[in-house]
Amino acid sequence: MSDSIFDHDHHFPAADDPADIPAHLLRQTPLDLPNPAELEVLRHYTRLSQKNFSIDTQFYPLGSCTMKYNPRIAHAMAVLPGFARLHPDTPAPAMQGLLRVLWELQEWLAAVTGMAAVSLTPAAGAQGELAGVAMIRAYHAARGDQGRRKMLIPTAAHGTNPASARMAGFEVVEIPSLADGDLDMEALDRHLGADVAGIMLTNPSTLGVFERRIAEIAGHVHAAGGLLYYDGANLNAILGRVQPGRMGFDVMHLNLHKTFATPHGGGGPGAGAVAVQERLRPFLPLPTVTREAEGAWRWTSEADLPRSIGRLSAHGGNIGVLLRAHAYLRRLGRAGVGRVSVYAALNANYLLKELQRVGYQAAFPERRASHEFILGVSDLQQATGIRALDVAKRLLDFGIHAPTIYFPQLVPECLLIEPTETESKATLDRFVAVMARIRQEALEQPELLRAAPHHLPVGRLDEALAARRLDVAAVR
Amino acid sequence: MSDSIFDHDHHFPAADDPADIPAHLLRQTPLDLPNPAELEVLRHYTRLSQKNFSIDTQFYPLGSCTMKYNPRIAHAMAVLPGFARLHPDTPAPAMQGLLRVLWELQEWLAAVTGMAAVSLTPAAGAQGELAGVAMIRAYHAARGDQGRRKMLIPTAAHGTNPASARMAGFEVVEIPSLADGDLDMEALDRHLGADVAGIMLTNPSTLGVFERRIAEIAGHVHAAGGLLYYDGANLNAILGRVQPGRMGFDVMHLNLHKTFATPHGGGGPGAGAVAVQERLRPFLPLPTVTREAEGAWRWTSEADLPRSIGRLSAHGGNIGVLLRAHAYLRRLGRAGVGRVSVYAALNANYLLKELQRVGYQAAFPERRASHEFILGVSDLQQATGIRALDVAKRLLDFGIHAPTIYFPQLVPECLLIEPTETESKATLDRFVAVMARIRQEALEQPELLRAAPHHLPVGRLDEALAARRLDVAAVR
Amino acid sequence: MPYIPHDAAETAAMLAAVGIQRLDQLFDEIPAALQAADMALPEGLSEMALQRELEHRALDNAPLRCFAGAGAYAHHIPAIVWDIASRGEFYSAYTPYQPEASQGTLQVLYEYQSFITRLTGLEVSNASLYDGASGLAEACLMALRIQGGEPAILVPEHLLPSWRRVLDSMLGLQRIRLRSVPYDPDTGTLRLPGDAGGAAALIIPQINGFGVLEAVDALTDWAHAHGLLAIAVVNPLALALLKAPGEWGARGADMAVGEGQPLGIPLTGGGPYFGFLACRKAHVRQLPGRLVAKTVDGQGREGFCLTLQAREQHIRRGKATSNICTNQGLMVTAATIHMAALGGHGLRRTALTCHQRASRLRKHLAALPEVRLPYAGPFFHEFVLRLPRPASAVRDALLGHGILAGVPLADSGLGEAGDLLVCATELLEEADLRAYRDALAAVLETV
Amino acid sequence: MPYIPHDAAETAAMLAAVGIQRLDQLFDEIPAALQAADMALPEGLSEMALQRELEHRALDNAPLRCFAGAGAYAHHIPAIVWDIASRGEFYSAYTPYQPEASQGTLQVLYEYQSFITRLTGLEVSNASLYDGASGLAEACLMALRIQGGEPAILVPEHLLPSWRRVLDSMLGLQRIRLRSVPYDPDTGTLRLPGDAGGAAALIIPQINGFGVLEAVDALTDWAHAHGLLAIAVVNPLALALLKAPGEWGARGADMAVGEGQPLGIPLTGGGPYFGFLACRKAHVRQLPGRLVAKTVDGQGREGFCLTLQAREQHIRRGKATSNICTNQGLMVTAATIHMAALGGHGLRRTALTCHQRASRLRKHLAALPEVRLPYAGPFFHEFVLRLPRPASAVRDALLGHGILAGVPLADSGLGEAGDLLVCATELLEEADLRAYRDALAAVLETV
Ligand SMILES: Cc1ncc(COP(=O)(O)O)c(C=O)c1O
Ligand SMILES: Cc1ncc(COP(=O)(O)O)c(C=O)c1O
Repeated sequence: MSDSIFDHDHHFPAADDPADIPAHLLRQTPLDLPNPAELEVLRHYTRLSQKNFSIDTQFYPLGSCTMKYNPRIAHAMAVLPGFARLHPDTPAPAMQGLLRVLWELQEWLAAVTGMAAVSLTPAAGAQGELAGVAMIRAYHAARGDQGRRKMLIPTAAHGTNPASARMAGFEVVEIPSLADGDLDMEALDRHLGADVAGIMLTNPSTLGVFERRIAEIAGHVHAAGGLLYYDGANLNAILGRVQPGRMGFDVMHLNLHKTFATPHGGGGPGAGAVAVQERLRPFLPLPTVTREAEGAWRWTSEADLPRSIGRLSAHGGNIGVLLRAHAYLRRLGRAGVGRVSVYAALNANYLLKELQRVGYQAAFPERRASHEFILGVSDLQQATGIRALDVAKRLLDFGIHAPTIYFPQLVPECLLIEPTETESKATLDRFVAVMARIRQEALEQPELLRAAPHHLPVGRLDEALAARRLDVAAVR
Repeated sequence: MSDSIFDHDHHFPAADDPADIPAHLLRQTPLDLPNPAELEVLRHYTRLSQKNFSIDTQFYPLGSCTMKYNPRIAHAMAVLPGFARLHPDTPAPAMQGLLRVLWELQEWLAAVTGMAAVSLTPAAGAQGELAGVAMIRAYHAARGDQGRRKMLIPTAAHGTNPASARMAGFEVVEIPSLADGDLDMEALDRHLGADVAGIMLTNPSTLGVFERRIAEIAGHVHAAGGLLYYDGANLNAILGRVQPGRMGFDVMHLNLHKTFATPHGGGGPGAGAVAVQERLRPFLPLPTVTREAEGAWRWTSEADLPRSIGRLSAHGGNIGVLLRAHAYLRRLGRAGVGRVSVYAALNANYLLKELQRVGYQAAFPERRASHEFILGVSDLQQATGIRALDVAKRLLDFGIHAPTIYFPQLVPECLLIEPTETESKATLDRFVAVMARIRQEALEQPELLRAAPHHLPVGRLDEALAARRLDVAAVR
Repeated sequence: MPYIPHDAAETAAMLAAVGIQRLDQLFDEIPAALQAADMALPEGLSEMALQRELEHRALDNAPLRCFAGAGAYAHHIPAIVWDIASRGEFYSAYTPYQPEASQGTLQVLYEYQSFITRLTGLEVSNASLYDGASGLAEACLMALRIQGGEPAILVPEHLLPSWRRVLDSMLGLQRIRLRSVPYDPDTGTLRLPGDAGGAAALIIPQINGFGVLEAVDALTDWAHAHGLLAIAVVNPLALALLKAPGEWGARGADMAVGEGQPLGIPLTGGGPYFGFLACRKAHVRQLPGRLVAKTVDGQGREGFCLTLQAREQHIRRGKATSNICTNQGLMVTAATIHMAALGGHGLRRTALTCHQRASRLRKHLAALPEVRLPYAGPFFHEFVLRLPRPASAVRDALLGHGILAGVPLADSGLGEAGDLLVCATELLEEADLRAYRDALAAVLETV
Repeated sequence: MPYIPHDAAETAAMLAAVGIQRLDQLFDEIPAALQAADMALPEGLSEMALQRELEHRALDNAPLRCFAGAGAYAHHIPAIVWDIASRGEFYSAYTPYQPEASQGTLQVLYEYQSFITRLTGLEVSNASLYDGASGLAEACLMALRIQGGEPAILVPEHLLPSWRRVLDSMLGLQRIRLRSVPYDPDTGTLRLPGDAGGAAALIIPQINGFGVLEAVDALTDWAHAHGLLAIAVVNPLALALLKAPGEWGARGADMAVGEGQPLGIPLTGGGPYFGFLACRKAHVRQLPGRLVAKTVDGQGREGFCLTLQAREQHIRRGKATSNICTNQGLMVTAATIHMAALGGHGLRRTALTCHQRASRLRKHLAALPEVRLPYAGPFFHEFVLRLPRPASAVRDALLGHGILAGVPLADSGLGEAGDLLVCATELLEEADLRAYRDALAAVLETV
């Protein structure tokens, strides 16, 4: 009675081997995959899907992840046969429609970021980061400025930042934040020097507050010969209002699967377009789309950008994701884009106030929340031993996805909450009511929370056992 | 915290009234419909969908309903823009693709039924029945044979049969069945006469057994000047093996939403194509599709079939359903069609034997099951008061849809079980195991069954209260 | 074997359990003479080959800018509508006879009924009929059940001809007399008959077969004054703008019936669509079709179930209010999502846009030489154009310009040879309207 | 307001709760000088207008019969694959960090990992990388972590050029040396170098950039004999037919990596696809990307969760096995459903059909005068055609016949000017193959 199609083992006669391929190159043991009937497949995976939380079914206040509505029209447009059946090696004259869409998206992302040029090729945020810091490296190298081996990164930064810097060959130096959430300028100044290639920042930071001294930071870093990288994961907070280019950033990536409403798909695919100031344009990853004088579009190649950092994928990137982002931007237009950050901020600040009202403690109570904010539940932990994890798991029982927890690591027992602009006041109010109830439960029946979730297909899973047994594939 | 979008009441400014329509013709009170945001709509209805049982998620052994797999490719083909965007008043030269598909379907249904001609226009089985008996009426009338006001119908027949006969202006006379499931020939002969227009039968009958003396019945009815109508709802039992036309039937409908795998859609749409022997061709409902000598296709009209019983819908019928049936038939082809009844019968007979093995009583233990069969649980009722309804409701708790119950009304406390050919042995075995367990529960913990279902979004609903209160629309 | 999961070992095990050796034996009760006919069916296709073939067929239908209406209308359908309606849980479910396992479908139907009552201003809506035309036939039968007496209905001569034919076929079977009420050729609106002639009901089409708006208040009051029921035939989208049948005249129409297709249903060459039928609560027991009601379970939790099933054929058999069983559930699911997705305001904006587009198009076309507008009265999104040549010839010629110009009325016996019923909806942009005008001008010079 | 649910009253109430009057004040901590730039974006479109515009763009891409491969292949994708993968519950879910709320995605990933281990004959598969080419770069980095020592990799000269470029960009950043190993111009297969030169691994592409099959057993044994790891680069569909990397040579390849696109992913102009990477269990701690394991909950019920997360950047930060975070979850979901829908037998039948179609096409084309086949060895579904004119000119000319003829190799620095890499899959029927031949014959006469 299990749900797994591994229970089925149907034996159809296998077709003959081809005579013109030598036997030693052919499969030696029959391919041991199940052979279920179509209805069995459909039923199995449809049922599995119902075991998921998703934006289409639940509220997802998952900080740093911008789980907003993924418009279905964008999906419908991306899967039009005219796009879906296009081979990547189709010559440009036979794919003008797609090239034009990509070119428009480049233009619009440049406008939104206040940057000079865009490459859409990175497959996700992390690959965008890699491309970005690789461009910083190439820039210094092109100027013969060779000793810049260090990349500065705030302690609170997302894990991909240091990992990407390392993959690009940099040493990582961490810079702390102050108690008010702003960067420690003194620590920054201490580290700046001729060996520093640049700094990776996101603003608003992962602490959910705007880095107020960003202009000053930019000044110091530039003065020291470094460049500023903007991690665009938090762009939803300022979309249509503040351009990273105007804040002094030289290069950035955008998470189109966050800010531009393409779906997360249970773990991707994303798209991590990079945008740069003029002086980094020669180093952009390939390909980009360019418009010829005669009004036709084509891919750029090594011949166009000989100093490019090169290619990150065999083709032009996650084009299906880019099509969705294009549709979203085109639908919203200038006015719609401007509304995104306004309502994202309204929802976050409203929620912060309401959650404080029912007893939760803000990490930065004196600060305006950006599109997200941090609560700490150390008070609960002291009172009853209840941890952020327990609150998160209990939320699942009410059909609400857990916020991000234990990130950023600066704030103990933290919940990072991001409602996004696409949620209604009614949904937020329900969330507040549930959170109030959970707080009460935490104080009165802590064991209820510790054993949560209770109403899902499985209870709290033994992750230690998972790592110990390491059953990562069904073996017959 | 309700799931209903009626909770939302958003106030957008309404657009101005048009000046060129007099005020007294315009809406007097604002349209009181909700104005939810797109994500709210998506989430609301997605969640609602998850509260349904369906073929895509559950086994559905629902007798008489042929709940088989609805191939998704058929859906994909029916919604191709080239079909979906076609206006019904498009002239034939601009819709040759569709007309050809419909014409092919007519041909194939004629082949499958052994009939001379087909009209696809009826919207469902019942409308097919109406068309069919109307043709019988028109046939007698055309011959000047005026007194035939009666339609004979077995007591076990589906309710639509007598209802359709009445709507076509006939008096209904019921004919009983014998203890072995066959029709009572003596009763039939008693009623046959100059006032009888015909008889409506399905074979195999709704009792799940084949009417063995069908040739004899046809002989008697025809000898008395009547015609035979075949209710095609049970065609899955004999598809590709026995043609109703060869059994002596003059006219029939097919439930394309049963035998031909188009979906039931939570209550339709269906398609109830009618097929007739040559002598009834002049009376077919309009329109049908005809192929011109030059190989082009067009609709037929009153000019082609002046004695037609007329039109049943403003256009050509449920074309989207017909497209799905066409795709299904084309996919299966001759060999595939033949397999349908074989495996439908295999599944039914296997299930019958297995359920008898675990203690259930067959209504016709001496008979071969067709594609479905009847169990009676009167023994349980006598032992513990448990009724067919309780068994049915308890099945829901195991994620299995209830069989049809209390139909046909001949067999007390009956369950009419139809597994269809698209279910696997594994699914049937699981059903048997669950039925065995339920039988044990019935004997040991009858209250568990009487209170079932326990694991669904709601428990057993108060249907009497529903009829009393009659809350059939949300009132503000 | 497409869609059949059995492998040889399973088949063998199952045969053994049944106690037979060969699959053929499953049919041993069927006389041999009846079996194994050779059927003229083509060979089966793989899914891949099937897709290729049907994509070709779909391409054989010319994509046209659609200015045809006459009961079926090209509208924008938000992407979410069919994305949700096509979910397996809606698409492949059965009629919700087991309410506990069908709360999704049932709540949708309840919401649908609620939306329709609000659009029509009447108290009760059923959960769908096959389509608008057969729905009107059902409404007539319902009126006759309510009224008793002589079986006759007053039918406007300028009801859409395709609907009139359905009334003829369906009501003719029960020997119900359809008395035609003529229209005024100057206005294209209904001319009230002197007397009601003992009929049970008057059909009041708002909008009528010429697209012209009728004086519904006066017509409704006339019907009531003469002891007739008033059956409103309405376009549900137009109801976002026009007076609701429940508000017509002093007492309101008694029933409202119509074609649901404008509410999110693709054209698909003519169906499946769905018919809606709303009435007063007092008449609910004469209503055909399914009806969903809210109730509670043993623990007091709210839920939904089918109700008043004693009206239906599966209980009442020959004495049911109708033979309808399977109806148009999935269409109604889509329509419900469509109405929710547009919202009350969106429906109204759409209706207004249709009206504006049609008004502009009418101006553009009327400015052409030789083109006349026979009816001057107010209209919604459809109007008659009187052309100097047979309308069907002009329509055919415009196909070459990628335009489906409208529906020639005379083909179905209404109006004059040059009369073309033209419709414009929100899908058509100004450029499309101009393209129509230019193409028509060109065609009129040559045809 | 598209996708924003707030009405004016709600906005006002929320502002009041926040304690401000105007929406602008939400940004009062942001220096004014940075705010309110005017951005050069177009006006927004209604969903309807957006659909119309993008449908036009889609039509601006010519529909072509596809004979191009080179790492991206046109295959039939069963209708159920994306019907299920596009369900909101998969489509709009996040990475399954909360396992209890993500059992659907997690079980799918576990099944995916299982399927990939069976295809490759290796013990462990991660849950995806961005694409095949970047996956190969990750595999090289992994090999270097396992091997330590000198950072160098042996790369066949006839690896697909598009993949080689990705290795250059990604590995170049860490100063890893890519030593090219030449191919034999007579056979189009790898020529073993005399020594391993201290490299960590040898890349063995089965199929290589010419579509020719390599002697994988000998190559794998050579690598192992020289202390190198063997990295297999494979087409997952071909693995239904060809020897699994885990069976190569005496000990089997150590890693298998490839482009997952042939498993149910639409071409979409180049992505999103997904990279798969499988390895021995002994190396699992050096594996980049996510990994799902089976475990139990407190009541002993089976469930799935991410495991060994300490390899990943969100725990290990700068010391992670890779910077990868978001990867290609939905593609892997589709691929899993695709593999299940075809089943082991269906995959094998598809692979065989591809091979047969390609073999027939090769015969057809080789029969044309002036057309040569430079490599005679066995192949799967791709082969090189040596034309008497520049391949790109011939390819361009064939566009006019509705045919995408293949991928010219010299454009990317491999082979000769006339070399065209041609592919045939199950989608192409005999008529398509003949159409190609006839069109090529015609083009060769004129170009
Ligand atoms: C702040 C931040 N930076 C970078 C990333 C990395 O983006 P991706 O997951 O697309 O690689 C994320 C995503 O989780 C993030 O939240
Ligand atoms: C035996 C039988 N006849 C007729 C019908 C009526 O078909 P429909 O529901 O399509 O009107 C049914 C369907 O339930 C049936 O089972």
